[in-house]
Amino acid sequence: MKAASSLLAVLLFGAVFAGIVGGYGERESVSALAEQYLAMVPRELGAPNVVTGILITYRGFDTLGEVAVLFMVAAGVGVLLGGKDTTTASEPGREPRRPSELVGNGAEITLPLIFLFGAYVIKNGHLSAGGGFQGGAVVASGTMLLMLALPATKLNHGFLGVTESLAGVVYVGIGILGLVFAAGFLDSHILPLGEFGTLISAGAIPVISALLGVKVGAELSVIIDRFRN
Amino acid sequence: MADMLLQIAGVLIFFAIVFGVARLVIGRTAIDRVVAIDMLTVVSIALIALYAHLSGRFVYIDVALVYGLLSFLAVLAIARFLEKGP
Amino acid sequence: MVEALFQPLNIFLLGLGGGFLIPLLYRIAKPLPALAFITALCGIAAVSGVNFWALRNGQPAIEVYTAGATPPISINLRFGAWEGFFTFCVNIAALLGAWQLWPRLRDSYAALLLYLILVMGINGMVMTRDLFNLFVFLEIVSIATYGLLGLERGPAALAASFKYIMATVIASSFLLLGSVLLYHVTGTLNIDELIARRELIAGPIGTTALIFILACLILELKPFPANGWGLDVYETAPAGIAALVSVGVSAGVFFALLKLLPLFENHLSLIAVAGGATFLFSNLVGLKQTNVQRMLGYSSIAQMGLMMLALALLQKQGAAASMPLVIGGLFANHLFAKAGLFWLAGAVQRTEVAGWSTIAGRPFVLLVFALLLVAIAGLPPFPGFWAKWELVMQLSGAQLYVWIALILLGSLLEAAYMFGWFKQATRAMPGDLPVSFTARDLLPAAGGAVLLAIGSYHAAQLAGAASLWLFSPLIIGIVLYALDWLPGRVKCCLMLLAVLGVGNWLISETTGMSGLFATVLLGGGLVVASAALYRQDSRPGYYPLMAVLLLSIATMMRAQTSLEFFFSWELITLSSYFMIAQGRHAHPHALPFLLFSLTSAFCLLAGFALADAANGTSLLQAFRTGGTDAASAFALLALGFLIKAGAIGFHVWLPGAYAEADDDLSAMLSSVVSKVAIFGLFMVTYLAIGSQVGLELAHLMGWIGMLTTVIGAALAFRQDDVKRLLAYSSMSQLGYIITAIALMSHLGWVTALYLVANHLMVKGILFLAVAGVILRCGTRRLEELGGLARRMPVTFVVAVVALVSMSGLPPLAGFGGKWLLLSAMVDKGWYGLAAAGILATLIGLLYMFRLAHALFLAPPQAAAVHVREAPMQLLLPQIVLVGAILVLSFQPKLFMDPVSTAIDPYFASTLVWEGMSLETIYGYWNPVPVMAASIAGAGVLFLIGWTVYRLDQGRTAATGIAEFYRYYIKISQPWSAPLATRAWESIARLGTVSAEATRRVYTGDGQMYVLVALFYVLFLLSANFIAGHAG
Amino acid sequence: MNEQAPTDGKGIRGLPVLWLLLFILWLIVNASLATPILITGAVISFAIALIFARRSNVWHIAVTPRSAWHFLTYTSVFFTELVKANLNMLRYVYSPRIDIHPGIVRVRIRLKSPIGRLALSNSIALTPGSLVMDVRGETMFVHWLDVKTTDPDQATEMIVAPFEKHLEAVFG
Amino acid sequence: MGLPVSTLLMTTGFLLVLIGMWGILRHRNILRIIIGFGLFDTGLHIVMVATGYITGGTAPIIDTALGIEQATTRAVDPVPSALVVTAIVIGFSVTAIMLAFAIRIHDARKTLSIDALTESKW
Amino acid sequence: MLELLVILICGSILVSGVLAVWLDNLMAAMVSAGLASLFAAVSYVLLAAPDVAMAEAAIGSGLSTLIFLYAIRRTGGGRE
Amino acid sequence: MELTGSILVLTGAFFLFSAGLGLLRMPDTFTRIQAGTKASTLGNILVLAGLGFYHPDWALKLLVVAYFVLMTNPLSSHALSRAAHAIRTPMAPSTMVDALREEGDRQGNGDVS
Repeated sequence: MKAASSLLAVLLFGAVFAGIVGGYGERESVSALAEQYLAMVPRELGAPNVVTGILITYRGFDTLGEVAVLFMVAAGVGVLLGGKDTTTASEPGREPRRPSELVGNGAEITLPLIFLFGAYVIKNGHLSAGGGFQGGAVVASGTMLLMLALPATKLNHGFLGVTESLAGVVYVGIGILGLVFAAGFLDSHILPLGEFGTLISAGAIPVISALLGVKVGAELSVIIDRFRN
Repeated sequence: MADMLLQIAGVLIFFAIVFGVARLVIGRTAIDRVVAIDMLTVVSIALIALYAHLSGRFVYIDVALVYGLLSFLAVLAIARFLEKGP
Repeated sequence: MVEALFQPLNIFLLGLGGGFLIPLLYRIAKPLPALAFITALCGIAAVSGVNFWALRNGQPAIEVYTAGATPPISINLRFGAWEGFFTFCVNIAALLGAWQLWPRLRDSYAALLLYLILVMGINGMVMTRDLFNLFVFLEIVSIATYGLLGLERGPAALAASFKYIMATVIASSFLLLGSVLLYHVTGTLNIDELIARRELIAGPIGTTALIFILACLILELKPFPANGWGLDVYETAPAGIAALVSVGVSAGVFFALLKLLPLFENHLSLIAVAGGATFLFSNLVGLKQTNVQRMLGYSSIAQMGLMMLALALLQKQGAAASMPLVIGGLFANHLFAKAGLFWLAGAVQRTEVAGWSTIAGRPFVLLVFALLLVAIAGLPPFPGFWAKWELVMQLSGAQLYVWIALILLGSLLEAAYMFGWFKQATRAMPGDLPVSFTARDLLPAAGGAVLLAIGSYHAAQLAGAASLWLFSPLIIGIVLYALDWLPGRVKCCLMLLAVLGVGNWLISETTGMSGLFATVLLGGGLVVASAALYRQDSRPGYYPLMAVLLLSIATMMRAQTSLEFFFSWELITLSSYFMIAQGRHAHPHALPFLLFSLTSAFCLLAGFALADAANGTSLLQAFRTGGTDAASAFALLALGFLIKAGAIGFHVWLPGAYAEADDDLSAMLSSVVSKVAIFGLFMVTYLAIGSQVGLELAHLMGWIGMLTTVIGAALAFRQDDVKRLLAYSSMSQLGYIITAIALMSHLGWVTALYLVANHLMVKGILFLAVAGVILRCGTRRLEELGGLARRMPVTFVVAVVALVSMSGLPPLAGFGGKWLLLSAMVDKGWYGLAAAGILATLIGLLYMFRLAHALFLAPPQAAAVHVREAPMQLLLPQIVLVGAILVLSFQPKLFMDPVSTAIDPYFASTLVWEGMSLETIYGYWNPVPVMAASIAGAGVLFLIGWTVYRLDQGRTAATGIAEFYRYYIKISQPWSAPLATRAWESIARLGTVSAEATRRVYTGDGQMYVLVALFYVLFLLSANFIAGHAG
Repeated sequence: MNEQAPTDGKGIRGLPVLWLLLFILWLIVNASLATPILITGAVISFAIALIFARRSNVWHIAVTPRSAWHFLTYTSVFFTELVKANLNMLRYVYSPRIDIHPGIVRVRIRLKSPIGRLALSNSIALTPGSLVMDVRGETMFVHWLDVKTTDPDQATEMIVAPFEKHLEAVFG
Repeated sequence: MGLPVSTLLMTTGFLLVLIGMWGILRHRNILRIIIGFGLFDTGLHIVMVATGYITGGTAPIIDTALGIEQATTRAVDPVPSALVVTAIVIGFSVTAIMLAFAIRIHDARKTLSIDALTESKW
Repeated sequence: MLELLVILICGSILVSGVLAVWLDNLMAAMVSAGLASLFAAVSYVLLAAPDVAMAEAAIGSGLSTLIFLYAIRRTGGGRE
Repeated sequence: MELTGSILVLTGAFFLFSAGLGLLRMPDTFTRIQAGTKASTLGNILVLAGLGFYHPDWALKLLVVAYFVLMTNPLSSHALSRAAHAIRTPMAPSTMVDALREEGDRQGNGDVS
């Protein structure tokens, strides 16, 4: 009975989606708004990566909200998984197997590279594919490798917490600077646009991107660590 | 000529992925599936690089890097958990 | 600079900045996060408050642009009057909620920041003008909610939270998909632009996308039946968090719906149906709930359904002008009342309704509780009342009668379970563990109540009914409540003075019929109320309520519009309900009283709505000119007043309420309050005068009145309890009055007024006399009393006067009344009615004699041996009333003059007065045949009865009056089964059974809930599809 | 690994190597030599190097000409073996019937430095028919696609020897 | 082969949504339900990205391969991309929260079956 | 050529998706879901959205899989 | 130049193809790991190298990618095979010897779960 109704629901949604696909035709050109973005972001924000330009400036409010979401998840997962009565499911009397020595060594060697790469992705937000979120995720992946391969490592929660807090506050602060010195909240024109396509360009976008990266990296790391313990 | 070779290469990669997916479906053990994933991601890196070439966009290479990094981590993590056993 | 400080954007800066800072501050010093939290939250509230104030004072809506670009390029926010109102309300509620949750929040900085960002997220949902940004804020709100739900670690709470997450994630996924598809179709995400480019949203993608967005919003508002997850969370979450989910999150989502409504022009009916079904069924299922928070959850969901319904229907009618009052009123009402109740539930910490008896005997808690319940039930003076009134008026204007019926039925169900809960709380149970509160615990709930009170005045202003005189009963009530610490008698005197002074001012402008009623009722009310002086105890809350009751009667007489009338009417109902509920054994009877009163009130509401629509104005004067199309309005209004008057079929609430109320209160109810319904009947019969249909309905009403009389008398005859006997007697007497009004002739109305005055005095005397007897003898059973004629001579004398007057024996006032009535009926040709009247007279005589005999003449019983005369405070009012009876009897001119002038405008031509004395009337209308026939008829009937008794019983048993009665009571037993009671009981059972059946849709299975939610989306899609193809 | 030569030390001995490595890598991925990139690269790689050089001794390696030479040799050997291994593998894969006798054998290793052992095992993993299963002290368990001998010494000779002598020179 | 790329991917995305839905509806194990949600999300993201594609479009990143003046004609719509990045992060957040709840539920009841979560009803 | 690749990737996504729902072994199911996400990342590259591809690869398949693994471990290997 | 590149790419693709085939055909998990890892690593490197011929300006970054794969792939295959052995994944019937298992049995410790 339930199986049948589930199947029915899925099939009906299939029909609805089929209707959407049936009505969909691939566009030959982008919408007027997108065209505006494609023209404006490089020219007025000085960022070659239009997606990042939109994400960090024009839809910066979304991004800020998204950072808040991650921040809350870190806190929420902390609320849920923290506390004294947590028990891990590993049965007593059976020590978890030590990770391979080779993997540990491999991790030690790869980790700097990963973090460097994370930094690269973060820094590259306005120039090429990448940005704060992606870079932050890469950084967090590094943390994850650290925890996997070298389980003895303890994350310094205090440090991470302070980092993410500071990054968040500075982010909001830059937003306010935009309000004071430029045309609106999160306006990236508080810094000069610089030469198109170079690292120091596009106003505040690289700064925000870096903050975003640091913050996202710290938050994701905290989340992962909460799950680990 | 070069383009044709590339096309053939593309077809070969296509089949590599098909085989990988087939192994994924056949499975046998969880480890087998993870091996398939490992191989598939490596093939995907090549695929992305190839696509970057085809579309002439350098930026896609970065994706390949992230991709390789992440797949490595994922496989490592899975292996680590698998060996702890259920 | 100051302007910059209160820029609406600062809400987000405070929320996010504060949130981000909290972990940092936590590292620095432990108390700092709390400080930052409080600062930020207060700041948010202040920003929204200041801006809302500025907007109210005519400042234009504030547009906030981000990123230095204009929309649609960048995200923008708007802070207009609506946004200001919603955010301000939510923020204030959030402040109070934080206070309530403080013990939980204090311990964990994570909880602090979740709470803060949640509040910010709700503000964001309200303010943003970007569709995707709306999604982001929705997720912020959802995730903060999930996190806060995680504070509660019990298995049930976790399970419920998981279900909640499953459902809301599905819902928000649809929003995400919908917004992106809409972007694909229209090329913009800005809501204003979307609305402007509405016509682009066509084709399979556009319409489906629109429905997806709508589905998300509706699902987040928890429509029936796809809302099980929400209920589980309400049930298991900590009360403070449940309150936040109920009011905060829903507010955000609701505002999103409001904001996007122009997009859904074609789906308004769908929204209305979803809302209506939710409102009705949630309230139905609410009937069966025993868990307090789950019950509140049902009520919450129902309220959101009502708001959805109202929004859609008003939008559909283009009644934008009513929106602020209806939506704003309903919203504020729901927000503070529901949150307040949740907070109260959190403070009381009794999960089951049955456990709430623990707060019985805590006046302040009960007061807060009662205020919040009154608000939830949509009763005055709270905003919900005004909103519901306006809504019903608008719907009636658009002839959406089914919706009105649905709204009223749902409201009634809601009141039923809400006040059922209150009933538990007023009944102290032995063995209840005392619950300890501090003022701290109660502050949020009390704060909610205070805010509601403030809101009520604003709502009244919006409704155009805010005036000092209308609110004066409440103001006096509040002042007296503030003095409630004084000794009881002082309070009583203060109350009498206040009522005298303010009441005089209130009725000084009334004229005609209302003036007459006002004078009689206020005077009578004061006299009866003064009897309360015999009580020495403090009676907390009683005197303020009494003041409200009496003054509301005065304001009702002064009312010019149906709204004012209805407002006062509801206040009368409420104040009498709360006074009845204070009776020691009254709690089983108070609830039926309230429910019947509310049923009556809702009939009135519907009737007024119809009348207003028919008359085109809400002025009561227009009733006189109402045409034939007002017949249905007349029927509904008459039904409402009949219910309230305890007419046959609806009388089941009456005996319990009258009998179990405090003794002096019974006098008040029977003598004064019951006349309020009579006044209403007078008023609405104006409507019927103009049309033939009306006249036929009036005939029906006459029969109802007479049946009420006969059956009331028969029931009174059977009672062993003196107060119940008097209660049924009241019913019976009111039946005469109803019939008299239904005559719709000059003579009939004179009779009616005459009877009103007579009954007022008579019942006042009798109930007070009985109060004295009960005070001295400590029992109400007839067989335990007796022989009091000697012990309580004054009481005996006044009671006999009253009984004589009531029974219609000459020479006292009752005779004139009855005689007039019979003549008028004969005059009109209603012989059947006249015959029934004769029968009723006989039974009336019998029970009245029984009363007098059992109390005063029968041999003294144990209880009555050493009794003294009743206290002076009780006797004095009775004597005053006796004096009035005598005046009425022997100087009827004093009364008849004004009566005549009051009635002349309506029936000037039907009766010619020659001379002004009663004697002259006797002379003109030859009384001899009529009275002779009636007395002869009664005598014959009595003889038959006596003969039967003698034949069957009298030869074997000792004869005696008591035996005579016992015989007839016994033989009447089998055929006088309490039909009406049974009928109502089965209706109640029908309600609970259907509630039980309906709530089976909530299986508790999270997957099932998701499945239902998905089917709900499919339902919306298919409804849209069908509508699209049909139209 | 472009870096060479073993040393034993503590603290931040590995810092320069790591810093240099990361800096070069940074320049490569950025594909640019602009001043801002140089500066940020220097700073970032220094920061990362500082953190990781301190937390483990993996990077305690020193660069000398000899180790560089051996590294080159090692690389060439490695790539030859890699191609050989793959051809070998192709033989198995495309043979109509896969007739192999896999097994896990024990081999001995002399390398001490973590990075050396890692390089060795990676090399083994990529070369003909062998895959490191586990390392315990001086014993390494190798999965061999086609077991030729079960004697540890012989196996060591066949599997480990080609790389070990170079790696020993490079990493120690 | 006539189908445009984005239509294909959109179909795939929707099918993945349906698969996820099936997983949500049919599995009894909470973790598997969460997997279902993950698939559901991924499917949505694919659909979203697909709506932004234009025939023969290239990434909206200006470099040597895509001149600033070509951007408006050759690049794909950047808006869905921006939205999806946000949506991915949010999807991850939701998954994390759900998993945290799943762990808590397991701690409290020692089972992951959703059948155990039915005590509050009616 | 592009269509072929797209069809391949689409097929892989769907196969992984079906496996994720269908497989009995929780770990394998989870891994398949991660793979679906990984293929989705490839499809984003094909759709010319490298930013999204990066985010999906890093967050969708990497970190999600990891926290899933931790969750499975902490709930006792997914036994019901 | 381009031809060289394309030939390299083709060879790489061929190795990738072989890796896939090996993955399908090999008798047990361990051999599959071997086949998959080795061939795919080389194939990948070759493809990247081939593309480097096409775009010399990309070469360095492609090198990084290739290097990264070269370094990580064996490591992951090692971790996988170790895990596979730890959970006693069945080996092909033709397996000659299992020194690691013997070692584990001899020590009698419970590090195989």
